[in-house]
Amino acid sequence: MTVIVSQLFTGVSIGAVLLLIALGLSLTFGQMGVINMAHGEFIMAGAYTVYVLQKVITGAGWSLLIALPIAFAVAGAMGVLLEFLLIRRLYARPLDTLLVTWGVSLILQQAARDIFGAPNVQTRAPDALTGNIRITDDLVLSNNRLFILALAALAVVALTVVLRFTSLGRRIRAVVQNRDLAAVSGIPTGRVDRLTFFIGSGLAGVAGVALTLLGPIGPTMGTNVIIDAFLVVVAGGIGHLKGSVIVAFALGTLQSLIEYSTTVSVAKVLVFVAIVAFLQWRPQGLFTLRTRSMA
Amino acid sequence: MYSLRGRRTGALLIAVALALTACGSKTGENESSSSGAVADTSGDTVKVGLLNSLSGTMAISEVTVRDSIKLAVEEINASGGVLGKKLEPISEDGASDWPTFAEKAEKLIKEDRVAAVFGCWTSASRKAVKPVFEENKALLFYPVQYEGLEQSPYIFYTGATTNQQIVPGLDYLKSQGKTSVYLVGSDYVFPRTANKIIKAYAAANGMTILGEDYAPLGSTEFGTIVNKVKASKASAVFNTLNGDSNVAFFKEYKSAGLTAATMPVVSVSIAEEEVKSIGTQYLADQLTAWNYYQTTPGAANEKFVKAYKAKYGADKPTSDPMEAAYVSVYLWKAMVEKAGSFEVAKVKAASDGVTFEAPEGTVTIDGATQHIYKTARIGKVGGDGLITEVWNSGSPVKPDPYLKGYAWATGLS
Amino acid sequence: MDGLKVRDLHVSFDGFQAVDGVDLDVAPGDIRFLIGPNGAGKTTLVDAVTGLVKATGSVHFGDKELLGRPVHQIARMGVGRTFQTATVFEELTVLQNLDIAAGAARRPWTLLRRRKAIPAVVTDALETINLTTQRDQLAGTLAHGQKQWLEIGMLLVQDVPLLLLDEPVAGMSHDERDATGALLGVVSRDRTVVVIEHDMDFMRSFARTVTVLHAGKVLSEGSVAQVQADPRVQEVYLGQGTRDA
Amino acid sequence: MTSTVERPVSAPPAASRRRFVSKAPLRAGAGLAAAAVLLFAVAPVALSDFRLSLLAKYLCFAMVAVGIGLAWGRGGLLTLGQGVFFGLGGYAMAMHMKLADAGPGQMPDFMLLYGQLDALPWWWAPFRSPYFALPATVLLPMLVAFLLGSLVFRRRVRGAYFAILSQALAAALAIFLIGQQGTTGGTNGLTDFQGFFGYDLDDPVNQRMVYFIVAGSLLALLLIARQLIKSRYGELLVAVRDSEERVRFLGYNPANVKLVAYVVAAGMAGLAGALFVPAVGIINPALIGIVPSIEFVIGVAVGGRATLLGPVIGAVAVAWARTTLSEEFPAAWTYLQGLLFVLVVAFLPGGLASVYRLLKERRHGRA
Repeated sequence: MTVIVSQLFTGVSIGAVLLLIALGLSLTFGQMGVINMAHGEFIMAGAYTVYVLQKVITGAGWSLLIALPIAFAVAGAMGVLLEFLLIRRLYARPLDTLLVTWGVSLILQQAARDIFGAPNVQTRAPDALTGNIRITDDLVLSNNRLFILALAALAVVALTVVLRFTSLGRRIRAVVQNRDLAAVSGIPTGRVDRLTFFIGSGLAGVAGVALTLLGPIGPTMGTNVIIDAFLVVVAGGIGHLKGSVIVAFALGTLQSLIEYSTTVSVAKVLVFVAIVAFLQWRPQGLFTLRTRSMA
Repeated sequence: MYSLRGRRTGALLIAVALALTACGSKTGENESSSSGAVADTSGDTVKVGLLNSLSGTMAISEVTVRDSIKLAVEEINASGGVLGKKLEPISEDGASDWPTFAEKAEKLIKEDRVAAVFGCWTSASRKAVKPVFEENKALLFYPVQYEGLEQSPYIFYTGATTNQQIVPGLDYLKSQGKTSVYLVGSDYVFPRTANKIIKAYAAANGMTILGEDYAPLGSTEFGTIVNKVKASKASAVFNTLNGDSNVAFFKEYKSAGLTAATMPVVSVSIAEEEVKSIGTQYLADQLTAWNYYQTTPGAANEKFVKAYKAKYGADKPTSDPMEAAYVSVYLWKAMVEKAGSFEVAKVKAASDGVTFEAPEGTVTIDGATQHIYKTARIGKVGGDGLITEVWNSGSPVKPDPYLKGYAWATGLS
Repeated sequence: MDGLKVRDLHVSFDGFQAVDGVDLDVAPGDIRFLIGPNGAGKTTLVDAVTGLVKATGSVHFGDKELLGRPVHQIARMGVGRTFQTATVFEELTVLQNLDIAAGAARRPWTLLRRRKAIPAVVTDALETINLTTQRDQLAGTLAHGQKQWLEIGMLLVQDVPLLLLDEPVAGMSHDERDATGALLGVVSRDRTVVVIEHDMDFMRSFARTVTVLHAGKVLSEGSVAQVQADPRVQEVYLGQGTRDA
Repeated sequence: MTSTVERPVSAPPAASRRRFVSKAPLRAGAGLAAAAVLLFAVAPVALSDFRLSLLAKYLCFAMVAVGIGLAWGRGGLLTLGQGVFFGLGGYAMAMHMKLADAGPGQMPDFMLLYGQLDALPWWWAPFRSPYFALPATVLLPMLVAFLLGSLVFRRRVRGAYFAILSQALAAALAIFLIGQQGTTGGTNGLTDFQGFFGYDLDDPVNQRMVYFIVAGSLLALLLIARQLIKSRYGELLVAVRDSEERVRFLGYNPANVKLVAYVVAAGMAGLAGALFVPAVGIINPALIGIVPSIEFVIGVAVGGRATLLGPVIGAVAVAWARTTLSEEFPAAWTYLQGLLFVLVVAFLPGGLASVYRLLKERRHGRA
């Protein structure tokens, strides 16, 4: 029983990590149909922000908190730059953006290698986040995972508020639903695109800060997580926050439960099979925007 | 249009004809079909090959090995070279890709005509180049601890085989009364083979194995595995994870409330360099099994550490695979000098009993297995990021890649 | 020749009833115009008939039920359509466009060979749509009107008994409109035709019967004169302030 | 969904396009003839044994590229998982060669070492027969592509969805193979082959024979691709790429049209994988995963995705650049690879094949 509870907790927290990574992707994917393969490298940028910051600020707790907004800004700025320099020219060719951003991701990885060195770097987590909350002797909830869960929840809430209740959000949604119509309605789609990219990439930076608590910080850290995040977005449905949230937690739980009873490899393969099966049922993902216009 | 088509058909016909007429020897038909590439030793210099991943995922580890090989080559050149000839290192990038390793090995042997090649890290890259070296009758010096069960006539193994690292690690756990063990490893040859050996050892030594889990290489999600480890209430964990996974594993381990005091982890792939990237916050007091640490006492090591730091930076630690790579160049030099020739057959013949005062202590080549006698050392990670020895085997352990000297190991290979 | 019979057709988008219980009978050989203000559900109706959107109710062409079948099967049952924005294969030549339209029934083996000769229907269609000289030009480089004609030409060679045309003259110059009208005359011989159109002059010249849709429902039906005289139609159009009211 | 439909490459001006279309068959024919001469007459004479075996490896990649050119360049199916089919073909061949090396009734060496199996796994057994293994190298990938393709195309999973799914498939298969170490060799893959249908692979003469087989196969694949592109099917495939819905309204099922291209591309990758094994001497999961699968695509993009010979030239050029540059500047190669992706795809979507055309247009523009 304890085992099932702690596995569920693990599953939910895997889901939270997936969600944190997928949120930004979902936004940019949904907005522009842009598959940003460099998203993983924005995560990496967020993680390195913590590393650099800790050279200046020694207190682990403060440095992590301060890193959150800075990582958001750093990764967001990289996203805007990417949008401005390349993606802007490729909106008509979504598949080509996939390849172009893959190229960008290679360059960013190598740049990280040249700047920070090929080996993983070390960051310090505040003591409060390396401990855990003991429920029973066997059941403990680790603080770093609780923190990430909270962070993911916060990100979802913040993003929902922005999309629902601000004029920027209304514009973003308008552009998602009908770019041409939005443009003729006087919405500066170019600026909206850039802002969307800023927020989406910024969220990757935040995810990067969170990942320093869990895993390695190195040039290839982004590639480890990006495919799973894409699957979340695809299965969740383009441009649907709700879909990403549900699918992320479903996948996380599924993964952790299969993993427990079989092996990590088998779990990965089965999760993939599950997604193909799911897309058979809902080829456009869990939620879809339905319009009458022809493809 | 028609003339073009005609020409094309003609070309195809030629191809078929060539393929049919140019058939070479059948397998087993002609023993001397390949005489092997001969090293070019005609000039003032002799080329040696350095084959390491300088890009890709393995670059993290392999660049340091390349650096220490270069250090050895420079030192040897500064002291007059080998048989009066200076060494000319040719460095190739295996790019963390096994077919590329095979390709570059072939290039070093056939195009550059090097006298010996130093390098490779993963078992997969070694398996990929092994046929190349055997086919061309060229020498490879492999500097990393590995899973044993191999003995190629053209490879010298200067890292530990299982009875010089894993078995001592288990002996140490047993001596500490840690008799229930959980096995965690990356999903590839070394951990799987190591764990096979561990299970055989456990069966014969009254240890129980409470579980065995593998994570794909590069996997960074250890929630489930750590849950399983915790639930098993093992007295120790034997860790054969590699690379990035270690970082995630130890972060998870600590946040689950597991510590070195309650459930120590013995790692066989975490050296000083990895400690640096994981952080002592997570690793303090955990155990490692190697043959060399930066802190290993002795004049030879002091000299090595000092030279390495002088060349590559004071913050660069030295580690076991780096030391084994460094030593491999000196061992080759000693073999060549004993043989009085660069010729592979003669060098091989001269290998048995060649010794070198290495940073890890005296090492001796066992000609029969082409492995070396090494001292086993258990270390503990300190707060300063260095590893200090807590136990050693006293004298160099004879290499036994097939574990023939261990009764419990019969049937393993 | 068969007619089209639509009964109690419903299409909803996330709760919004785009088509809300439409009954429609188009007699064999009729040229029926569908008019109505924007959002009346005209295109959605055509989408439902051709299988592009899910719908409930029934759509019979002759004695065959169309609803629930995939798009390509409905097309093979003899229903052809065009789109508001001309959809031709821009990276293929005019000839290739027509050849593909003529070939849905080709066997796989024929498909895997090159085109040895131009099928007679294609040559005829090229003449009819007046694009013989542009035969080897990529369709993407055609003028707007020419693309519309090419699309109609594709319907011609496809040789379907029921045609659904979505705003075939939208955005055309006066001359182009006349030429399209003439084309339509040719095409509608021996075929049942349904046309969505906003252009009232065009409608007056070609429609035999008219159905007015409003808010997903049939508002009025009959000859051009009948419909024009219908006060409800006038009210809807004036109320909406649409162009040709 | 509008956002998931791939749009064709932006259109160059009318005059040049027309010329391109009408001259294309002749030029492709001449190109094929030139390629044949280069591969069969020039390369074997001009290159050392080592370089020739490298070329054989590049040509295997080029064979994959021919398939990608068909599926992606012509059909708009960005398949980021060709490594899967390459791997299936490679493993099928490698399993046979391992069994042939082991001898009748024996098990492959690595299985004894790592597998601790009592008997050969049942799914290995049929590969002992060359009459099963050889066709399997091509048919097995085609079967997998058929199953996956019929599932996803019928449900209209396309564009980015398809690309990401195909990529995930590559990742999943690689992880799966790694996990089955006892029966697949794990990360090590299958290596250390002695013979190829009885011929000693150590013998340089036999290595040349392998090269000729690879080169001949590549030419054969080019002829197949050419026939497909020139046929009515090829036109239909482009039509599906341009507007899938329109094709559907003409009474075709686009799923079948795409399926053919996908299955053929898979078969080509399978054959490439099968020949890669004797040519290079190894097959392993790292050749299947995400990275190599994307790298297959870069060659195609660089050469010119929509042309017949472009993908071949691109694949060989990129592989060659990789070998040469990584010998000198390993770090620079990663930058260059990234830049190639960015610059070619973003600013030269027609690839190298379009450079000639662009230059000519510019000259015309000036005159």
